[in-house]
Amino acid sequence: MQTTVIKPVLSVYTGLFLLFLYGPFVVLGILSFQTGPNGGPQFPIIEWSTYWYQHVFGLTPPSRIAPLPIYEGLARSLTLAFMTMIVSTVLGVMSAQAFRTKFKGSDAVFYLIVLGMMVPGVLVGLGLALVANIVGIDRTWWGTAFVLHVVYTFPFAFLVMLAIFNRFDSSVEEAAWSLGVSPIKTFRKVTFPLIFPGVLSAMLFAFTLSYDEFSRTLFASGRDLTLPLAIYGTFSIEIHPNIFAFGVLTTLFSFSLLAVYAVLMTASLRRAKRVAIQEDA
Amino acid sequence: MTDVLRIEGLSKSYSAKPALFDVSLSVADNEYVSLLGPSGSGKTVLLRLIAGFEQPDAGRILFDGNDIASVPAHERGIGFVFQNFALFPHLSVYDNIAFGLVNRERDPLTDENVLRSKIMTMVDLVGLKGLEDRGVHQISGGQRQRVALARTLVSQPRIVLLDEPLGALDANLRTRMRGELRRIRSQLGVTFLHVTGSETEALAMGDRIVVLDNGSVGQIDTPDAVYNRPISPNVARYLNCYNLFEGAIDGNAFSNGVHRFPLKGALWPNSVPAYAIRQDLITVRQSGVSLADGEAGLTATYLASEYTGAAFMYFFKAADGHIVEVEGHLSHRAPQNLDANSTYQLVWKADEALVYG
Amino acid sequence: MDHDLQLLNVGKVYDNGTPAVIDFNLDVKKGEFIAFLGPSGCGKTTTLRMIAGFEDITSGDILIRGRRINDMPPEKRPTSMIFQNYALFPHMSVRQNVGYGLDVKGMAKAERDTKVDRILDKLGLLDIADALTHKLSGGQRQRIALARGLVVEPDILLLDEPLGALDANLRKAIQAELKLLQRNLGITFVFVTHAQSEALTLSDRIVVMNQGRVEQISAPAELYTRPNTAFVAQFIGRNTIFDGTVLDENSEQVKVETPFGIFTGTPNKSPSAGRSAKIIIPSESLEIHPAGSVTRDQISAEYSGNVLPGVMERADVIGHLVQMSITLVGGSSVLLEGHVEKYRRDDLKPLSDVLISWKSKNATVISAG
Amino acid sequence: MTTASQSPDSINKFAVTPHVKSSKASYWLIAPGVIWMTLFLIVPLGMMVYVSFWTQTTFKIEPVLTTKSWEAFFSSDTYLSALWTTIRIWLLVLLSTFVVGYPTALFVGLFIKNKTLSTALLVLCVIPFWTSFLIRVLAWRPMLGKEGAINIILQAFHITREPIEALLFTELSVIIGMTQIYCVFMVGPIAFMLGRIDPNVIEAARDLGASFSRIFRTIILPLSMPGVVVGAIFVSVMVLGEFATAAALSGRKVNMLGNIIVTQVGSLKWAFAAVVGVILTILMGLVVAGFLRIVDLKREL
Repeated sequence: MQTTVIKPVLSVYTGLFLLFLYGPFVVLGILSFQTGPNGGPQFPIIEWSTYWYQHVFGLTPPSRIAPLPIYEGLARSLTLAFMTMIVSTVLGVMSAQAFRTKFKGSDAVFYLIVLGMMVPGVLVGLGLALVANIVGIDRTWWGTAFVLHVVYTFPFAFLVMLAIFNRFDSSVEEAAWSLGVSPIKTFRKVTFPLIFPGVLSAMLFAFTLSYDEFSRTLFASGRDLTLPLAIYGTFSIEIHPNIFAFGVLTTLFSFSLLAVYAVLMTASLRRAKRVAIQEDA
Repeated sequence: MTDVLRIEGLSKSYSAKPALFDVSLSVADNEYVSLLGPSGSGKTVLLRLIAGFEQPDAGRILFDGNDIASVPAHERGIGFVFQNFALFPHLSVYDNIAFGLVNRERDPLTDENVLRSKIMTMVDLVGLKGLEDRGVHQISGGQRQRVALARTLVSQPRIVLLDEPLGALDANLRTRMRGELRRIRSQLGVTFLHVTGSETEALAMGDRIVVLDNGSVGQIDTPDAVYNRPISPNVARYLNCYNLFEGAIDGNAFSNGVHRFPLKGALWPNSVPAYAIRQDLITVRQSGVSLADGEAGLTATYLASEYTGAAFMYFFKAADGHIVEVEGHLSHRAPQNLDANSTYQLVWKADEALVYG
Repeated sequence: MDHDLQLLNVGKVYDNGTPAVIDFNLDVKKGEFIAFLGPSGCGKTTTLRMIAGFEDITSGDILIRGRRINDMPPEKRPTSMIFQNYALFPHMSVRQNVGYGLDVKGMAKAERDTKVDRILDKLGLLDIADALTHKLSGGQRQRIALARGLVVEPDILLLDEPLGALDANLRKAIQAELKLLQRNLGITFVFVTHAQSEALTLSDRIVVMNQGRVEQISAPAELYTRPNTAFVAQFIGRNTIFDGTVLDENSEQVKVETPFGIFTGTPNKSPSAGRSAKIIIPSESLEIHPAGSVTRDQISAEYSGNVLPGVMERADVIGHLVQMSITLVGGSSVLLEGHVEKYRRDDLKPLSDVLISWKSKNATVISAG
Repeated sequence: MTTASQSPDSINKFAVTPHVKSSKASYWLIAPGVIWMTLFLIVPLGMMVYVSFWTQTTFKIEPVLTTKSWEAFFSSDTYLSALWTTIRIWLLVLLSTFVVGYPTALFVGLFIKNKTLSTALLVLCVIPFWTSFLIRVLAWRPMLGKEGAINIILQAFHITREPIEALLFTELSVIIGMTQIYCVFMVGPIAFMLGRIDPNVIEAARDLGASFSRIFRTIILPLSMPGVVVGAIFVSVMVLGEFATAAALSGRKVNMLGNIIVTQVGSLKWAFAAVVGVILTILMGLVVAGFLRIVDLKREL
């Protein structure tokens, strides 16, 4: 392989690719420091200021630009994401565990579950809205929207767990049974600790997807907006740099969530390697 | 001796393909039984049925006289040692060994001190002293094998099933572990049922050998008897040390149309007639010398030799196209200088051959 | 050119400074079957990969048929490699796999098909020529890899533990096939293995490696009976080794004083008098004599003083062989192996007193250090 | 010396040791998931099909079956052109995510031998996902606008004299935005498949004399195909159901089927929205089924 030529070319390309991915964010970050309240969401920067950050937190004097309706939305989104994460991870682990034995109709069930991530949000959102209308139940973010979030995230959790179980050597479970340990205790003491990193990933997947979901939520939730819906609402009116400032803040917030995940993951991996570390010490 | 384990008419098939058919055998208390079979003979299936990881289609499994066919695996009280060891990767050596005692359904052990002393005794016995706190990925293959053994033995099962326990070890280690395994077993007085695909391992380790032949029992006997008097051509074939000829009994000789071997001694009843002579019982002579009384033989062309260390192997091509293997051991025979493509006389005592028919 | 492959002072140092191969010299004649034998991490695979061109050479030269190939990329080298995991192309049929190297050369379709069919036939693969490779058994995959490597008619075939992934019974059968194939084709084979029986059985010469260094290059019989180093003696066969000091020497026999007595053996790389030495006795050269049936002096006379008292610890009859473990006075134990016909049942009684002996010609004396 | 018996046993070892727990347990474990998906996925989709045949009045729908809404769809140029726009944008985004993403996947999956580094690069690709999707879309506006970053840079380097106005509020801006947002879904699966290629296989091809371009064509590309297909499914599913990016970056000039649905629901035209929904579902079904014919998703896990 002429790796001497191809590798550098590809590494430069990858650099450009990352620039393409991050370019908009850089611009967004810069413009979030636009002066206010008269500076617009475009170049040039008239004057650097933190006005729009203060605006997000409601620390600026009232002006014609309304504050972003985000605080309640944030609380709702976090709650919703948390509920979704728990339910879809539990469903995902259970279903993947079921798939470890071949059962009749497993192929159909597989595609039924995967369908949940395949069908676009507008479609299920619309469908459930119709059902709710006709049956006569109120659409709420914690009811109709929640079940749709699970429909969306459960397949991801399921696939993650399926991949984990595919690589799982089940003879350790048999070993536990042959030592007189009941199947339920075996699951708790052997299977679960071994699949736990996978469970964490499934949870992260579910949380992130739900937290950012809006096309399903758009139709299925009622009057109370989640965070993405609140942002979507600003699309139709004029955009101000406050939304950029808010973008920067949410990104930072996401990173702190990610950090929590990383810490949990490292801790769980470390527990597995605990003995190794004792050895090194 | 009482039977710990009795198997009667056990059968199992997978999607209409029989893996085991009507297998019956019994294992006595404090006995070491090795189960020899080529790959695909159903030996692992048999072990998994006894352990309760799979359900038989027919037959009974009696453990201490009770039929356990419908008892779930964790209530059987039968130990199992896996080929890949199946250690708990998230636990230390100590915790692996403690796992069963602490977590088992029936009277789990809660007293820390009793637990510790039990485990340390076992750690000593299997030669793992000083490694208790290691992770199971920080020890060698042989040590992992010992952990697997200790984990099973510490809960004192009446019988332990071993599924090719030495298969994952390299050749040198395997020989060493053979001795270890026997020592540990005899010290504890526990019954072993050891599955292996290696005839050497089976012959070296078992008080008795069960030879599995295509899902059925081919022979059950002492290693000596199985080795010297395999009951059927198939069993002889699995021992990997017989030259086998097919043919027919023709008067007082066995003939396959090309070669005739005089018959001496008993005939083993078998549906397919066959003639078997052990590879190490053949001597090589210059051709042209006639056979003495009581000798059988054939002329064959020398092809090649193989040198395997203490033993050596000659390959000849007989007139009927059959490849005849002759084995020698440096301890009692010096290697001969044979010319490739020359003809030699292969000779053996007629009464040392086994004739089936 | 008589030499197919030459390695001249070949060395390899990894980027982090650890040496992988040190000063490797080897001369391979055309049609030879060479095995690199050693424990894992000894540098045998690295050497093979240097010959194939997948690893850079830090020092020295590699020559194929007299041509220096150090800087030649692997696709240009006249070698074919058989990988341990076979490295078959998973998306191609058997025929496409085998034909790949010929396609690359731009060979005409008709000629390619003839060649592919011929090699498939030779290796008994014609029946499955159109199957996808991942559905086939280990033995079949192994032969496909061989066919793929051989069809391009390399000068040298490099094999990286080609039997390692097969189960024991299959390995024995394929081993024989491989040997016959090599004899028929007359191509030089260089073969990496960590299994001594494989190396002894298959090769014309064996290169024993340890920690990046060549310990010994010998034909199998010589390697087995006359080890050059203590490592070889420990790695190959089942040898008893006594440490001692050389008392006197002549070209035929050396006397060595050990804690167990004064023994004689045949010198190999003879150490001079006064130097420390090891005497190596193969397990199958040891004889046992039940104590009481003969006196120590009688045996001593017959075996040039090579006699030791011991206690029979265990005797296992394995088929037609007996393996015995005998405990010596100091508590160390000695392994014996012999054909069952040599012994009477009474000879093998555990815990009986025995004398063990050996002939000087069967023991090897090497310099220790 | 016998010829090697063809013993498939070593492979079948796994087939002989399936998990035997009663499949009754499996049914109990799978039941909640199946019920959930049936109630909240299948029933709503069925309802959508059903409602598409209801009668639409100005602000209501009535369960009187009619094909009026369907006829309206197929006789309206606006709606048919939305269908074509959807298909066109989908194909273009699919192509551009593949073209833009493959080299990166190649670098990360195949050329980076260091596992930590390749993981780090993949994480770097995924990081943008922790910013709200809508904000990511919005971030393209100051990039592409007449006074946006791209035009500023182009002019600063004297590549163009006049600002390019076609960058924002056009179909191009929608495609650029979607490419950036979705190309990671292409990179990930492809890089994963490339990472699974046994390096020995590539060495074997080299050893047989193949050049890099040949190895790429005959080995690497075919072996990464399942990744490409999985990536294509991801991208297709998301692009076909899109409406927010089109709305935000085209100034509502580009209407996809998703946009139509949103508008119709907004004006309470439920039956009509349902018709568009069914059409979108059919389109989606065809696309996904087509991809699944190429690759068995279940096997690639």
